[in-house]
Amino acid sequence: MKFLQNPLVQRLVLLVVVYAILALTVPFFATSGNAYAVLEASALLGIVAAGLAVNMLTGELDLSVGSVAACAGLVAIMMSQHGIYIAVIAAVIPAVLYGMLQGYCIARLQISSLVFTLGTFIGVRGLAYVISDERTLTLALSNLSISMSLRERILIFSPFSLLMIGVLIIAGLLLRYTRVGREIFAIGGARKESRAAGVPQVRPLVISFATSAGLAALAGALASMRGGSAAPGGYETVLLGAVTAALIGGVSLYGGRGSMIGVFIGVLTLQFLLSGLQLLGAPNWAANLTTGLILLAFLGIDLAHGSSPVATALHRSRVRRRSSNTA
Amino acid sequence: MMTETGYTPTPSKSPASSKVMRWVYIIGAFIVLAAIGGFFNRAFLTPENGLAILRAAAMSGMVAMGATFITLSGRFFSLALGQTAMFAGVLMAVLMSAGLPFGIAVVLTFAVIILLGALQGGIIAMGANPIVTTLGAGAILAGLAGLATGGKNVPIESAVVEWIGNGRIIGVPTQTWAFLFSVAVAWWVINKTRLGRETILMGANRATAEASGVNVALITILVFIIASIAAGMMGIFEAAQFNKARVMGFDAVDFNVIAAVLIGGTAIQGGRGSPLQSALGAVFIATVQNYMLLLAWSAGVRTVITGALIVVIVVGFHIAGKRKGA
Amino acid sequence: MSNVALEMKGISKAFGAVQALDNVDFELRRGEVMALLGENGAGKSTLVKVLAGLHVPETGSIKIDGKPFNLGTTQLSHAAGIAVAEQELSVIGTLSAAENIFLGGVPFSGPWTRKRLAEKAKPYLEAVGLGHLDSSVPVERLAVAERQLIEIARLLATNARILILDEPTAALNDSDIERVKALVTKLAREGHSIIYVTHRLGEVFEIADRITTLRGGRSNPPENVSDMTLAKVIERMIGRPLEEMFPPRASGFGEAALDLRNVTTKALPLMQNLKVRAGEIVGLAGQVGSGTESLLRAIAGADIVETGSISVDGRRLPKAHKLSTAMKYGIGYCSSDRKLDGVFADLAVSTNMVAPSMRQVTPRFIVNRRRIRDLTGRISGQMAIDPKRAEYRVGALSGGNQQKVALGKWLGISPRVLLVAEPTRGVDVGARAEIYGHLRRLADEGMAIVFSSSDIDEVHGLADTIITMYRGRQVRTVKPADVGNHDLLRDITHPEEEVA
Amino acid sequence: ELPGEGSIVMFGQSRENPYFGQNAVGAGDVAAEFGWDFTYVESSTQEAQDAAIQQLLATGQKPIGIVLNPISGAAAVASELAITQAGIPMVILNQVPSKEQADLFIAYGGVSDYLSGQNAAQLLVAGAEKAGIELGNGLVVNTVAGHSAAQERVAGFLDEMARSFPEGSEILADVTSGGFLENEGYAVGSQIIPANAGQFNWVYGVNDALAYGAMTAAKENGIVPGEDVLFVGGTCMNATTNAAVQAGELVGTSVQAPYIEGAAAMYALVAYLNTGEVINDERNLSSDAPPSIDEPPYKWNYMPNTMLDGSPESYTETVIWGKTAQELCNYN
Ligand SMILES: Nc1ncnc2c1ncn2[C@@H]1O[C@H](COP(=O)(O)OP(=O)(O)OP(=O)(O)O)[C@@H](O)[C@H]1O
Ligand SMILES: Nc1ncnc2c1ncn2[C@@H]1O[C@H](COP(=O)(O)OP(=O)(O)OP(=O)(O)O)[C@@H](O)[C@H]1O
Ligand SMILES: [Mg+2]
Ligand SMILES: [Mg+2]
Repeated sequence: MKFLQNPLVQRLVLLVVVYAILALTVPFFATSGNAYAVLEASALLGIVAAGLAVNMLTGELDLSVGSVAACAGLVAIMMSQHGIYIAVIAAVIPAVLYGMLQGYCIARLQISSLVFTLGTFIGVRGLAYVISDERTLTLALSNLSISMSLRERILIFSPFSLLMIGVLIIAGLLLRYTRVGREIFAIGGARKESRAAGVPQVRPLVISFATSAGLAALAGALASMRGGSAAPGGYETVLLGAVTAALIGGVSLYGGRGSMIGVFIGVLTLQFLLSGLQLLGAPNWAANLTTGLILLAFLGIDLAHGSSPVATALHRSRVRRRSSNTA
Repeated sequence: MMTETGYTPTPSKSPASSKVMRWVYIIGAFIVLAAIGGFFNRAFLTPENGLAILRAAAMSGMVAMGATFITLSGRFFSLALGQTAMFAGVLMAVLMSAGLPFGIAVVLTFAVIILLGALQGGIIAMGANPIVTTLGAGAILAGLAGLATGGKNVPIESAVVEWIGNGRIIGVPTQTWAFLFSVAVAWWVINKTRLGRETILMGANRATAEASGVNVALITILVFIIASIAAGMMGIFEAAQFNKARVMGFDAVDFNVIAAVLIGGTAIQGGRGSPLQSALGAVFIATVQNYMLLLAWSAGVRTVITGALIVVIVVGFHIAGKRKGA
Repeated sequence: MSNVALEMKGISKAFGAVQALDNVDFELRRGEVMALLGENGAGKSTLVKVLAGLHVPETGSIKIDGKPFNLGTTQLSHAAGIAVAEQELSVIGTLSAAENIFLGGVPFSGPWTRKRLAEKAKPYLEAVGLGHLDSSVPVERLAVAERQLIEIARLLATNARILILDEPTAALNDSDIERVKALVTKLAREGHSIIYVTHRLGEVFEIADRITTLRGGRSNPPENVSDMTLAKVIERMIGRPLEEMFPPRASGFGEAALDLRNVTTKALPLMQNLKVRAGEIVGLAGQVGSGTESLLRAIAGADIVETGSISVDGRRLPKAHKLSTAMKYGIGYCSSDRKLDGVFADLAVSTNMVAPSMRQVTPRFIVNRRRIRDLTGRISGQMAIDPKRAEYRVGALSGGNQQKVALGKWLGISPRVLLVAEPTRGVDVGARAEIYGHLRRLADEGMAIVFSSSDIDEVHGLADTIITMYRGRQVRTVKPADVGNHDLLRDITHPEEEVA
Repeated sequence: ELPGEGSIVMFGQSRENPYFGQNAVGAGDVAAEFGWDFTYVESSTQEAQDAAIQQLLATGQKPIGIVLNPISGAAAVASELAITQAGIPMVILNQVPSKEQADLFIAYGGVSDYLSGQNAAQLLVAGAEKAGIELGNGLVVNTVAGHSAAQERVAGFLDEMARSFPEGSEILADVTSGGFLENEGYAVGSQIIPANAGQFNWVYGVNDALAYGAMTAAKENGIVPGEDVLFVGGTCMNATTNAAVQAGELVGTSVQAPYIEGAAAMYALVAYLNTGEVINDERNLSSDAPPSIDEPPYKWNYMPNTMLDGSPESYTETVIWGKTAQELCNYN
């Protein structure tokens, strides 16, 4: 039973439970078509969450991912006549540079990224409005084949969802088996100690912010081309979704703990729920309610074990009860 | 037995003088802003426009007063304040449309709001992460409000509410008064009461605070109650102005509030800052927005500049705070 | 070729108004252990950080093996063959021992798989006597001493010739200290040049070849250990001879102030009994993990008391009491980790001093400025803290002054019992004597004081009654006059042979 | 040959927005009339809507028809293509698709925002004549940046104003607000109105709520609406705005009812299912009765956008498809 205490296992169990309940209660849920649709719908969130998780592992949080995704989507649509590759590259490269600069500033200033990216979150959103002239841009009809090719069905996968899985695997391997990956864990879990140990402080942060921005841009560019349009106000909710997925997947907000498998589990759990609700035609508030409850349920898991104040208080009252019984 | 040191205090390290400097910076920034503003647009420096700015800052400003307590106490911030505001308005409207008089409806609403704050604070005091908790709580509140109203706006018919929403006292709107009042109360509580002192202690170092006998669980619950009350107040003002409570339109509240708190220079780790600074932060944002609105700049440009200003200001505070000798 | 490995000349470094290093000269020879000594704030760590490339000095030159060198980044310092274990423990808890060794810029190419890491780390771990360790376990699960040794293993992995250890033994047990000392001697014999920073002056005479003392940011020329005595070293450090380290003991005690009967906690499963009278200082001697601090935590309510009873002045504390309850019964507690839960480093001295006395200074919940002023004045006076600094951040004070604030803050609630864990950890020798004096005066005024310490001299010199502890068991209770340091050391390291 | 049973799926925005709530009710009522199941799938972002459509298609469900309200402007092109390729008849409402996209859907049935803007301008001109005011410069209170329907409205409004005032009536400020409701109109109105005081005598809010919010702000600044300055929105919404219209504080309004819009879209779909044909042209639907389902729908079917002069009678006596303006103008 010891393996049940592994947070990853707990999360996997929850995922299976969610799937089972939905499969039994929601018509069409347990079809391969729906599996394809869920994976397809997860692609955007999954790629953004992978980047954000790298960021969270360093103990930071890049609030600007949604704004970056929106800009990237617009750029990709503008460049779509040159073909999908050029469009994606044109969208991703500036984002990576922006992320590197942002990471560099945050590392050198030693400023809280929450504070710093609050400004870029707003500023980059403004940029999206400026470059689009405050209009929704759409793929030329002649280019709609890009959209079709991105969602083409291969078993239960699409090129987009395969890409997400690939991104998660590669990110997971890089984090686990390379120096930079280990540095990312090190500065996230123990910033001060790692500095004293001589772990470079700037490089991992530059990489982490470049990753969060770059992957957000990749996801935004592809999702916009898949959807055939990009709106300057788009992807506003993707930050919250990605953070939620990462948290559900066991990535710590304080850094140093988490895994890409966890992120994948988190993304799927969230998407299963949303997809189930969607199949039922449930209203918006139902999705809100479910997400809220899931988040709180996870807090429950975290509170129950360890040396949290609630565990201490329970222990204390147990001792009191015991001694008043024997007295 | 005391070790002799030939030490003379230098002004740059004195906290009192750095506090003064901070205010000098802030007020200086306002004066520069006002001067530039007035130069390019005469309408900017009129008393009417001053009132308009204060009114524009009032809504998120009053919530920021409550939110400052959370940040000061070291519990970062709440992502449920917008939803709390929305929920308060809806709840009051629903109670009143069920026939309750305004007084009772307001008391009941605040009772529920206080309970909601206490619940969130309680969960966080038990060791839960504040951001995750309030994220979840916000989603649940949005869900409940949707469930209760079916998404419809709920009309309110009451002369009192009408006055609360649209009244003026010596030419100044009620909302602005409420903002000023909450600034005064928040300042007083932080600086003059045990609660305020203990909030700061807890934000500066939770473990030491606990070891010094501060009841951190109680303080956590209280700061979330205070923030919820502030949000509830805003929700009721929002609903009162047009005699209806709505389920939509509160998405930006949390970010506006956080921006006001951080631009004011309150440290995100807690323990350093003040509600007065947050109030100035809110007014500062409103001033910049107002100025750009008057010049009729496009929304995109306005947003870019707002974001850039936030970066510049928080980095400025950060560097100034470090130089002080961290 | 000369045998000077490192030469620093005219190094200065200021932090704002603080001149941390003022025209410092320093020299290190090949294969020697150089002790770097000085009071808290003398500039030792700053000098070390200059060598580590973490601080750039404003003036001065550095030569390594006779050639001028520009430091200033950690990479340059690596390239110069310098490796530093800083004062703060710097292993990363969530990573494995092997990963910790290779993280700080030590070359390791190819994928970081468990097997490859373990293989490459093995020789370094063996060199520090950790060859048996499973190098893939997260180091947060290892003992403090093992983590310290892993830090040194990391230094070795850099292949550096100049090793710098900043207070490597501050948080270690006596037996673990022995391991570190033996390792240092061995490394020097193998040709490493070592700079060794410590406040445990005894160590210096065992392992160091020469001594450099810093005082107020200025350096004294190096001296051979063989020419020095402890008194001389202290004089170099504090600029005057230290007359008395320990204050005179009490002449008599009052009523029993603290009474523990059969107390157990999770960390202390064996029953603990303890009586402390007003005016008495009880010293709990024991190594880290021996239960001395756990006993204090139990009394303070920081750990949950599972069975047994505790009373203060005959009033019995409730079952499983909390910290705040203990405080109401007149118990004040200073843990061994000042920064963690002893002071508010970012708040003013005066704010720190009134923190436990919120009730007194905020009657009817409203802040009373006069009371705050009176109380801070009183505490500053009693603890000899410069009242001019009342509005300074505590973090800007020296270690000794920080400790005085951490202790002094309890005076506001006029405690009957004061519990102090490691009263002088990381505190320099001058400030140490001062703190002993304060504790004795508080006892003379009628307080009952219990302190825990892994420093035997300290317990022997300060306590009226000594209790030695070993693995959660009270070995014996003695008067200092009846025992020598030797007996105490045996008690706390391997008491079995002696005690019947 | 109309199917006797089957299901209609409508994809749209969150029903927490009362406008879309009424869209759903209007469409659902018509579906029920023909005995069909009706499901409303709501999403709050375009990606979520695309995903929902993808899910419907991938799980192999085969509704007899789809009604689509794209989240943002013409943004749903890829989803439209997918639906069309799956062979499910689809009508669009709320956001007029461009002519180039004609192949992606069967028909459009819904508002013409351009027309709404034109109506607002006509109401303004008529109001000015009645009040004896000569229109000068004015302000525009817009909704959130990048909202295409609002951009259409403003375009229609400006074109119509240019026709009435060829020498030009200047727009002093065209500012976006944070939303669609009174509070947001007030938030920007309270800032630009005092700043431009005395220099303008009309304000166009892109809907009645925004116009009403701006009007409230103006009153607080001592401006008498209907005398000093004319306010127009042109989309009746709720009791508050209706009262303002009847009091002359807003110069008239028009009925652009979401309920009718939902119904209009469904009637276009029903007519297509019934006839299997579409007339490739546009038309304005009559306000008297829904279009006949025995004739093929037009490609672009614009719902009635009936102007009300603001008298109480105009509310009770104007009837669109069997519902009074009073009923249709009270959804928010
Ligand atoms: N980063 C810094 N910013 C400001 N002042 C500093 C900084 N680092 C050190 N100082 C100050 O410089 C002086 C020298 O500090 P240093 O840490 O070198 O002393 P030390 O001899 O290592 O003391 P200890 O024995 O307590 O470790 C002290 O007054 C210290 O407070
Ligand atoms: N981190 C720091 N930042 C700024 N100033 C500091 C810092 N640390 C110490 N100082 C200041 O540097 C000066 C020298 O410090 P030092 O540690 O020698 O103090 P001290 O009064 O000699 O205390 P003690 O005798 O207890 O060691 C002190 O005035 C102290 O306030
Ligand atoms: Mg000193
Ligand atoms: Mg040091």
